[in-house]
Amino acid sequence: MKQIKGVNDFVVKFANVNGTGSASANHLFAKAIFRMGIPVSPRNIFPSNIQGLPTWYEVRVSSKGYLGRRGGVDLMVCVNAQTMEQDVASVEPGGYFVYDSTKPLAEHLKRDDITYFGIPLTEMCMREFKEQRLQQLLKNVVYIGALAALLNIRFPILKDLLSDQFKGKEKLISPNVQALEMGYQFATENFTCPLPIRLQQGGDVAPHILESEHILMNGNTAAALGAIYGGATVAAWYPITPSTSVVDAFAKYAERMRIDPGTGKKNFAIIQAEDELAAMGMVVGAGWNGARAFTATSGPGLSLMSEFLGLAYFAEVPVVLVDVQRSGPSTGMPTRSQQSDVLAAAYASHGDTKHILLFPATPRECFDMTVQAFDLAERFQTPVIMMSDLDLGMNDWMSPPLEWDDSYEMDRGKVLDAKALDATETWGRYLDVDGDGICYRTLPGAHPDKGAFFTRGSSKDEMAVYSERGEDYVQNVDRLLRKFETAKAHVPKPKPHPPVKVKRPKKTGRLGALFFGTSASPAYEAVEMLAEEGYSINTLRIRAFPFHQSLDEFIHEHDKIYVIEQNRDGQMRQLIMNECQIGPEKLTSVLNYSGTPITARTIAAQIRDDLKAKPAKSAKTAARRQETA
Amino acid sequence: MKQIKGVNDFVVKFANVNGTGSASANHLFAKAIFRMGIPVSPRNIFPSNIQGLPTWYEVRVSSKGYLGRRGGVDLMVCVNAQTMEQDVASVEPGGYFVYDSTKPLAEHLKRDDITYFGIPLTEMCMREFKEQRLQQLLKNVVYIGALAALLNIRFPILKDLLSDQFKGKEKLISPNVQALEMGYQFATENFTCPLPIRLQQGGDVAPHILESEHILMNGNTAAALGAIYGGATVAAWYPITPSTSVVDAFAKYAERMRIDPGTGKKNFAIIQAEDELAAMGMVVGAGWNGARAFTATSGPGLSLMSEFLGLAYFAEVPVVLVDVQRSGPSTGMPTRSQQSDVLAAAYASHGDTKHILLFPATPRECFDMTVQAFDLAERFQTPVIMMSDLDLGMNDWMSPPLEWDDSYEMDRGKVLDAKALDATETWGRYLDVDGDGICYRTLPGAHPDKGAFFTRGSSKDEMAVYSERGEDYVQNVDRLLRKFETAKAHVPKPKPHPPVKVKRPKKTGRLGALFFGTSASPAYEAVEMLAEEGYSINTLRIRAFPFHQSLDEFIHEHDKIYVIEQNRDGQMRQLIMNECQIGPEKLTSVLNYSGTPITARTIAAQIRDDLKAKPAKSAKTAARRQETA
Amino acid sequence: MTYIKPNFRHPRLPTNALGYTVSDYDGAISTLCAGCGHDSISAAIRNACFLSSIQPHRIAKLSGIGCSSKMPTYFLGKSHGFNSVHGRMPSVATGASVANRDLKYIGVSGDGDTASIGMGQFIHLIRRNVNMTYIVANNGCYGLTKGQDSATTDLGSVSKIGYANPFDGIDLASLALLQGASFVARSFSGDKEQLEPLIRGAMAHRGFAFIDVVSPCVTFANHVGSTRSYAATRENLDAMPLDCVPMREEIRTQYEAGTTQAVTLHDGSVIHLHKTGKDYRIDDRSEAMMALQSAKAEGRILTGLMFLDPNSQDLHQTLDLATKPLNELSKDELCPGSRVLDSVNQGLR
Amino acid sequence: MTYIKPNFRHPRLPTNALGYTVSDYDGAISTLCAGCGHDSISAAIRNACFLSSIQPHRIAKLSGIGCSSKMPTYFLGKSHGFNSVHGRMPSVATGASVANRDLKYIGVSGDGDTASIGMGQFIHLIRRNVNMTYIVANNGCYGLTKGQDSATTDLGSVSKIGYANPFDGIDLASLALLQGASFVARSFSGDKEQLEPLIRGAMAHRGFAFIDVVSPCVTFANHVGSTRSYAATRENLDAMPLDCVPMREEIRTQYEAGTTQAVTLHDGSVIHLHKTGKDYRIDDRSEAMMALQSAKAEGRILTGLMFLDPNSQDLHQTLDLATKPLNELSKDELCPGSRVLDSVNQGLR
Ligand SMILES: Cc1ncc(C[n+]2csc(CCOP(=O)(O)OP(=O)(O)O)c2C)c(N)n1
Ligand SMILES: Cc1ncc(C[n+]2csc(CCOP(=O)(O)OP(=O)(O)O)c2C)c(N)n1
Ligand code: SF4
Ligand code: SF4
Ligand SMILES: [Mg+2]
Ligand SMILES: [Mg+2]
Repeated sequence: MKQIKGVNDFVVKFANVNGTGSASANHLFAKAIFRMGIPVSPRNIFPSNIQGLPTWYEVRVSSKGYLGRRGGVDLMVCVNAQTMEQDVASVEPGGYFVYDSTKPLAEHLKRDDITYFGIPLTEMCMREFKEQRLQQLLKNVVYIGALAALLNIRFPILKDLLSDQFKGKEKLISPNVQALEMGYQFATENFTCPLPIRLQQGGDVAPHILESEHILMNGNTAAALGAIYGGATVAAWYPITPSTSVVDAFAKYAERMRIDPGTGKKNFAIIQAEDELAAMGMVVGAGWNGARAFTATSGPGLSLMSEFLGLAYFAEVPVVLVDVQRSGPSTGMPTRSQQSDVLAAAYASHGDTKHILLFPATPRECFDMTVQAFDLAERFQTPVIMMSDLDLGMNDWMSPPLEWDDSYEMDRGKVLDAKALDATETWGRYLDVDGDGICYRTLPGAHPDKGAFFTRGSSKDEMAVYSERGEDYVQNVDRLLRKFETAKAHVPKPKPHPPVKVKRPKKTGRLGALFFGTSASPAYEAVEMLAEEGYSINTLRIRAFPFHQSLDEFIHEHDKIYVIEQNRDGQMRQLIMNECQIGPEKLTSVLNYSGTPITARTIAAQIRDDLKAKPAKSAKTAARRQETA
Repeated sequence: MKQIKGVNDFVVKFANVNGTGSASANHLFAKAIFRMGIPVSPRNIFPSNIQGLPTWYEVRVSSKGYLGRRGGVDLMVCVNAQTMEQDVASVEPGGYFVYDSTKPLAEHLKRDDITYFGIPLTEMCMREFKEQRLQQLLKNVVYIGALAALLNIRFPILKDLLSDQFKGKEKLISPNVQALEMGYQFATENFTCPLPIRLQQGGDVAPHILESEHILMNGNTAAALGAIYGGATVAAWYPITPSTSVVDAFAKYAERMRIDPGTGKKNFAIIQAEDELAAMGMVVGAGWNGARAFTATSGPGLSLMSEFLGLAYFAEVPVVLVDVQRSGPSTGMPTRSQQSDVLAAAYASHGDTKHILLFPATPRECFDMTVQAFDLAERFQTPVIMMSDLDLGMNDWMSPPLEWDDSYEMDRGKVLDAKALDATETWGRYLDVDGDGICYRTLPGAHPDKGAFFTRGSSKDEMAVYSERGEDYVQNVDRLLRKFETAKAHVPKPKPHPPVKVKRPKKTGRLGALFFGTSASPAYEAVEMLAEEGYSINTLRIRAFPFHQSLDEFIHEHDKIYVIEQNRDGQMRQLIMNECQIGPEKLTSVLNYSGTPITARTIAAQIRDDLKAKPAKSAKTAARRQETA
Repeated sequence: MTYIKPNFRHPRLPTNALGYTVSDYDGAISTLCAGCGHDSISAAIRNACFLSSIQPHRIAKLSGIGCSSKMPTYFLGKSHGFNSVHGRMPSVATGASVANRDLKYIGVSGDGDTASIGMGQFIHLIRRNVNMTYIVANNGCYGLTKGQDSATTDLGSVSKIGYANPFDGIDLASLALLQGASFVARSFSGDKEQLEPLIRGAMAHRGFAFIDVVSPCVTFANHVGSTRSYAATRENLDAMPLDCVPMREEIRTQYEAGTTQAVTLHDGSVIHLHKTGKDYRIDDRSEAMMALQSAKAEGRILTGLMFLDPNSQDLHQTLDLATKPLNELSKDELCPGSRVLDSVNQGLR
Repeated sequence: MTYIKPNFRHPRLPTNALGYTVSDYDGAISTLCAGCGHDSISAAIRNACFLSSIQPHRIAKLSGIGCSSKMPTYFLGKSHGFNSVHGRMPSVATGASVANRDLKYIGVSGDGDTASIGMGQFIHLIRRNVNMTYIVANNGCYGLTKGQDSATTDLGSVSKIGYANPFDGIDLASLALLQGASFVARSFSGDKEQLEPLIRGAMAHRGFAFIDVVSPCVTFANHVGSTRSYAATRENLDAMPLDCVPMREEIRTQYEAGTTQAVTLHDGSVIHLHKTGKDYRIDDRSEAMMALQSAKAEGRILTGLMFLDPNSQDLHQTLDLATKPLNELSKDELCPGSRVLDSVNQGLR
C-alpha cells in the first residue's frame, strides 16, 4: 500500500467528544508545531452544545505557509465512537488512522488503503491515574505524546508548553507530562516512528514566515486589542457565539492596561446589555456623547440592531460594530463559519441606508482595522462594521506580530469644542461647510450657550431644526451620499497580490479573482495550484466597502472574474454589481457555504470546471463542489 | 393677464392647519367631484403631529383619468397664515388664489400673474355661529361652498354628502349646509363664477372610467378587506403611521363580517402587540399553528421584524406582512411617502435570505394581492410582504369596484392532516418529495403519533432532526433556493401596457420604462406626454418579486430602460441587476424621494433631459428634478 | 421521527387513563451536560403529563434559545415543538394560542431567555393571561454561551471566572405576581415531589401559569460561591409541599383535617397544599408577595405554589373568541362572499 | 440655534444663583395640542432646573418617540438633546451616562414608549441604577398615533372610539419599586406645586430617579370614561405635598415640628415631605408598595415621593469608573503604546 509522504506538509484531524478537555490538548499539539517554526493552522470545528457531542480539531501543516484549509485528511486521530465511521471514511487513501484500541476496531471500520495505529488510551489512563476526571482529560494528552513520536515533535517544546499552560496549578504538570511520556513511549515501542509524513524543524519553510517573528492568535483577541489601542472606552454587548470572546478579551486586556494609575479605577466601561438592541443603543448613546464605543455580535444580533443602525446612519452618530459572522439564516449553525451577512450589513435598516464595512483577513488586520474603524466612525459620523467570521475570530492563526506606531493620533473627526465654537460665526449641525458631505458636530456640555442642538432620527434642515420640507430632506440625504463617496478614499484599499508565474500558460483571456476575509488564504493557494496547470489568474483582495475605484479598474482590466466567497447567494458579487455598475456576465461566483471554511481544493475545482465548460462566461455560479467536512 | 383654462382638468390645493377639521371638508370637495362622475385624485399631505402644524390637501381633476400627481397648482385655497408665502409662490402663472380676507393680504404676497379671491371666512363664521368649535370647523365648509360656485360643483351632491357624513348627528347638518350656502352665495355675489377652470358633469371623460362604476377608497381599507376575504383570522400589530388604518379597517369589517352567527362570538383575533418584534412573533406562532395571520407596519417596524422574518424563512412558516412604506431612513418623515424599503424587505435578516414581495398599484390590487398573499404564504411556507406605501394606503383612489369570485378556494398549501398522514409511508418535514422545493408540513395536534416534529431556526436534516452536517445544511438551503425559483411562476406577472401611438417618432433606439406601485399612474401619464414629443416608450409594471421571466425578456427587447421609483438609491434597479443578471448600462434610474408622491412632470423631465444629454446610455441616474411640494 | 426514542412498549408497563405508558411521553435523548438540572425538569414534565393523562399530541411545546430552550426536544416526542428565537417565545406562544384554543401549551425558557432579552415579552404575556404553562429553568447564568451572569443572578453570587455579580437579581416570581399572573409558583429541579404536582396543576389551570424552577448548571454555576448550585439551593430551600388531583380522578389519599388547604381549579382538578407554618392564603397576592420578599431578604428560597386565581379571565375570553379554533374555520365561515362585497362597493361611491 | 426662542433678557427678570433667568431654560415653542399635559411637564422641568440653579448646558435630554418624547425640544434650549427611537431611550441614556459621568441626564418618555415597546429596557435601566431622572408623561394612550390604548391604560377605561380596555394597566411606579429603583415618585402634570420639587429632588438624587406623571391627552383621552382625563385625575388625586431645598441653599421656610419628614440627598439637598396621614416612612419599599397597591385598589391616584434611598450605588460606582469622564480621556490615558504591545506579542509565541 502506498503511504502518504510529506515533510512539514500534511493535515491532521482529531475527532473528539466536546466537554472532555480535548481542545486544550489539541491546541498543545498545534502550538508545539508552531514553536518548531513550522507553518501551522489549527481549526476547531465544534458543536453548538456544551458537553457530549462530536467535535473536531483540524491541524494543517504547510511548509509553503498556506493557512487556509487544504481539504482532505492525512492523519486522523479518532477518540469518538459516535463518529468513527465517517472519520475513517474521511481519511485520504494512503493515510493514517489513530484510535483508542481499548475496544477492538469493528470490522466494517477497516480499510485496506490506510494504516491503523491502535493505542489503548482508556485502558492506559485507567491504569495510571486514579481521579476519574484526570482519566478522561489525560487520554487526550496521551495521544499527543504518541503523535510526538509518530510525527517527530520536539518533546521539550511540549513540556515547556505544559508548564506555561499550568502556571499556578503546578501540581497538574507532572501527571500531564507523565501522560505525554506514556503516549510517546507506547508509540516508539509499537510503531515505526516517525511516519512518512512528519515534521522537521528547520526544514524548507516559506521564507516570509521564517523571517518575521510570527505569533499565533485568533482574530477576536486581535480585535479586542485593536479596541484597546483604538481608544475604545465603552463596550456594550450581548453574548453570542462566535463574537463573545471579543469582549472577553477586551475585558481581560482592559483590566491590565486601562486602570487609572492614581486611583486604581477603570478608564473603561463594559456593560453586558439585556439584548442586542440595547447593546447597540448604548453604543449609540456613548458615541453621541463623544466616547469611542463598540459592540460585537453575530448574525441574529445584526438583525436586531438594524433599527439602531439606521438611526446612527441618519442621525450621524459614530458607532463601531464587530460582526463575527456565523452560518445563517436565523439561528442557522451557531458554531459554523460563513461570510453571509454582507448584504444585511451593507444595507442594514429600512429606507435608503449604506454602511461602511471593513473585511479583515488576518488577526493582524483585525487589530489594525478595529483601530481604523474608530477613526472612520468618528471621521464620517456613521456606523462602521467590521466583518470578521468564526473561522478568523475563534481560530488561532499564524500572523506577523502586531505593530504599533506610537506617533498615532486618534482622528476624532470634525468636532467643535468651546473654543472652536466661539471662533465660529454661524454654525449649523448639518451645514456641509467643506463640501465633503461631513458636517461639524458638537458634544453635550461643551459650551454654555453655543452648539446645543437636537439629535434625531427624523428629517431636519441644515440647522438641525425638525423639517418635513422636501427640499430639506433631499438636500440632507444627498449629502449623506456625498459623504459616502468621500469615504471611498479613506477606507482600506483593496490589495493586489504579485501575479503568480505560469510556465505554459493556457489561452483563457485575462482572468481575475476577487475575495475577502477568510477566503483569501485558500484563494491564493488555489490560484497557485491553477498556475501549475497553466491558468494565470490575477487577484485582488477586497478590504472595505464602499469600494475603492481600483476595484472598478481591476474588473475592467479582466475578461472574466471569479468572486470567491462563503455564502449561498454570492452577496459580495451582488454588492459589486450594485455599487460598481458592473454587468453580471463578467462576475462568476465561486462559493462554499457548508459552514466549514472554504478549501483551496474547492476553489480550484470550481474554477477549473468552469473554465473547462465552455462557454462559461456568464454563468452566475461555477459548478458547486461543496467541501462539507 | 392670461388665466389658466380647463374643463375637468386642473389641480386644486388646500393649505390648512392640522387639527382644525379641514381634512373632512376637503374630502367633501373631492368626493363631490367624484360623485359628478369626473376623475379626481385627492392627496392628504399632513405633518407628523396632531394639532397646529401646516397640512395640505391636493386635489387633481383629470378628464383623461390620470390619478397620479401632475405637479403644480392651478387654484390654491390658503387658510394657513404660516405657509401663505410659499403657497402663493406655488401657484402656476395664470392661476387662482383663495384666502381668508378677514385680515387684508400683505403686500409682499401679491403677484400680478395670478387672480386673488378674498373671502372673510373668520369674520363670516364669527358672525353666523356662536360655538367656538363650530366657528373654526365651518370656516372650511364655507370655502367649499365658495368653490362650488367658482368651479361649478353640483350643490345637491354636496348636501347629500353632508347628510351621509352626519348620519346619527343630524343636528350638525343644518349649520354645515348653512356654511356651504354662505360660501356659495358670497362667491356668486362677489366673483364672476364659474372660473375658466371648472367642472362639467358629463363633459368628455376617459371612457374606461365612465364605463365601470368606480369606487373611491384607500389602499389600507382595501388591504384590510383582502385580509377578511383571504380568510385571515389573526391580526397582530403595533401602531405606526401609515399602516395603522390597515388594522383599524380590518377590525371594523371583522366586527361586521366575522361574528359567529350562533354564539355572537368572534371568528377573528386582533392583538395590539407591545412592539413589532412581538407582532411578528405572534404572526409566526399563529402561522405555525395553521391560522392565516398577518401584521401591518412601516419602515421602523420592518427593521425590528427582520430577525423573525429570517426565522420564518428558514423554519418555513407562512407569514403575511403589509409594509405601508413611508420616508426613511430611521424615523425619517413618518407622514411622507416613499418606496424605499424594497431592498430591506427583499433581503430582510442576516444570512442568505430572500422574501416574496408584492407591489400593488391600486386599492383594487391591495385587495386582490392581500388575498393572494395568504395563498402564496401557505403554498410556499414563507413570508410574503406586500409593499404598499403611504400615498396608496392613506389616500382615496378612484378605482374600479372590488370583485369577488365566489368559487375561490383558499390554497392552504401542502399540509398533511391525520388521514393523509395515515396514508403516507415515510414522511419527513423537509423531504422535497415533489422536486419543487416545497415540502409537506403538519399542524400541531393533527395526529396521535404521526407527523410530530420540531420546528427550529437552526439547521436540520430532511427529517427535521437538528444537524450540523454540512451536507444537510447545503441540501436544505439549496432547496430553499429551488422553492424560490418555483415561486416565480406563481406570483403576479408583470403587466405590459398597450403601447402609446407616437406621431412623428424620434430616433432613440428601443426605449422601455419599468415601475411599480404608486409610480405607475404618473409613469403612464409621463409616457403619454413624451409620446406627444415623439418619444416612444414601452412600459412594464412590476408586480412581484421574485421576478417573472417576462421581465428579463422585456429588458432584453429594449436598448435603454428607465426604472422609475421613489427612493434615493434606485433600489428596484439594484434588485433587478442582482436577480436578473442585467448589466447596469441598460438601466437608468428615474427617481423622486422628496416624500411627496412623484409627478408625471418630474418623470417626463428626467427622461427628456436624459435623452437629450448624449451619450446617456450608462448614466445611472437621469438628471434629478425633485418635485418637493 | 427518527429523533424520538423507539419506544418498545413493555407489556407490564403501567398505563394512564388514556392507555398511554410513560414512555409515550418520552422525547429524544438529551444532549445536555450530565447532571444538568434541566433534564430533571424534562422528566418532571413528562411524568406530569403522563400522570394527568393528557394526550401528548394535543400539547404544543414552545421555547426560545438556550440550553433550557433545547429541553422540549427531550420530552413529549409525540408533540409538535417550536424552538423559536432568543427571548421571543412569549409572542410566538401568544399567536399559537389564539390560532388554536384547544391545544395545551407548554413554554420552556431560561433566565437569560426570559429575564434578559425576553423581559418585555414576558411581562406582556402575563398581562394578556395567555392560557399556557410557562416554565423558566432558572440557573442564574447563560449556560449555552458558557456561563455569563444573567439578570436573575443573585447579588454577590460568584461566577465561574470568579467575579461577584454587582447587580441585584430579578425575582421572576415576584414580578409575575405584581403583573397579575393567575398562577405563580417556584420550585427546584431537584424536588420531583413538588415539581410534578405543580406542573400538573399548571397544565390544568386556565390562564397563564408560571413556574420559576431553580435548575442548577453543573458546568458553569455549580461551584462554591454560586447561589444556584445544588448545594446552595438545597441548603436554603423552604419547600411548601403539595399534591394535584386532576379532574375526573377521585381523591385517593386522605388528608388529616386542617393539615391541607384545597383549591379547585377551573377544570375540576384539585390542588392540596400541605400546611407548613410558612404558608398563607393562596388567593392573596400581597401575602404571596410578602412571603417571597421576606424569604428573599433572609436569603431563603421559598418554593411551592405562591398564588392562584382559578377563575381568571384568559386571553381567549378577553378576545371573546368563538369556541371553534380559528385555524379550523372553513372558507364559508371566513369569507363573506361577493354579495357582501357589492354592498361594500356601494358604500364607497 | 434658530429653533431656540430668541430670549430677550428683561432687566428686571429674577436670576438664580448662576445668574440665569428662567428664560435661559426655555426651549422651542411647543407643537403639542393646546392644553396637552405634556406642556405643563416641560414647564415644570424648566422651572425646576432654574430654581435648582443647574447649568443648562450641563444637562443632556433624551427621549424616545411619541408626543411625550417631543417634549425635550420644548425646554432647555441650551442643552443637547437626543430624540432616539421608540422605546429604546433607556439604552441610549445608559451609554451616554457612562460616556460622561459629569453631566446630568433627563429622560422623557411616554407610557407607550416605556410600558409597551420599552418595557424590557426600562426594567434593565432600573436594575443598573443609571444616574438620571426618568419622567414618564403618562396619558394612558398612544397620543401621536391617535389614541390607541397603551399598556398603562386602566382596566375598563373607555377609549375615544368607545371601547373599554379589557387588560389591566401596568403600574410603572410599583414596577420601579419592585425592581429596586432608588427614587420613585408619581405626580400629576396639573400639580405644579408637587411636580417641581419632585423634579428638583430627582435631579439632585444620585442614581435612577423615576417620576410617573399623569399627563392628560386632551385630544384622545380627556373625555368622560377615560380614567386619565383632567377631571377624573383631579377627582381621584391623593397628593402628598413636599418641598425640595437644593444643596448650598439655606432653608427659608420654617416647618412646624412633626409636620414634615426631612430626607437629605446625597448631594446635600433636603426634601421635606409634609405629613398628610396617608404617608409613611420614605425609605421602606414594602410600605411604599402597600400604599400604591391599596390606593390602586380604591381607584385613587396617590402622588408624591413614594420611596427614596439617598445612598444607593449608581452605575458609575458599580462599574468603578475613573472620576475623569471617559469621553475626555486622552490618547496617553487610553493607548498602552508599542512597548506593551511587544510584550503582548511575546505572550503569543
Ligand atoms: C438574538 C440572540 N442573541 C444571543 C444569542 C446567544 N445565546 C444563545 S442562548 C443564550 C443565553 C441562554 O441563557 P438562558 O436563557 O439562561 O439558558 P441556559 O443556557 O442558561 O439554560 C444566548 C445569549 C442568540 N442565540 N440569539
Ligand atoms: C418602532 C416604532 N414603532 C411604532 C412607532 C409609531 N409610534 C410613534 S409614537 C408611538 C406611541 C406613542 O405613545 P406614548 O409613548 O404614550 O407617547 P404619547 O404620544 O402618548 O405622549 C408609536 C406607536 C414608531 N415611531 N416606531
Ligand atoms: S451548560 Fe449548564 S445549563 Fe447548559 S446543559 Fe450544561 S449544565 Fe445544563
Ligand atoms: S395628541 Fe394628546 S398627547 Fe399628543 S400632543 Fe395632543 S394632547 Fe398631547
Ligand atoms: Mg440560564
Ligand atoms: Mg402616551
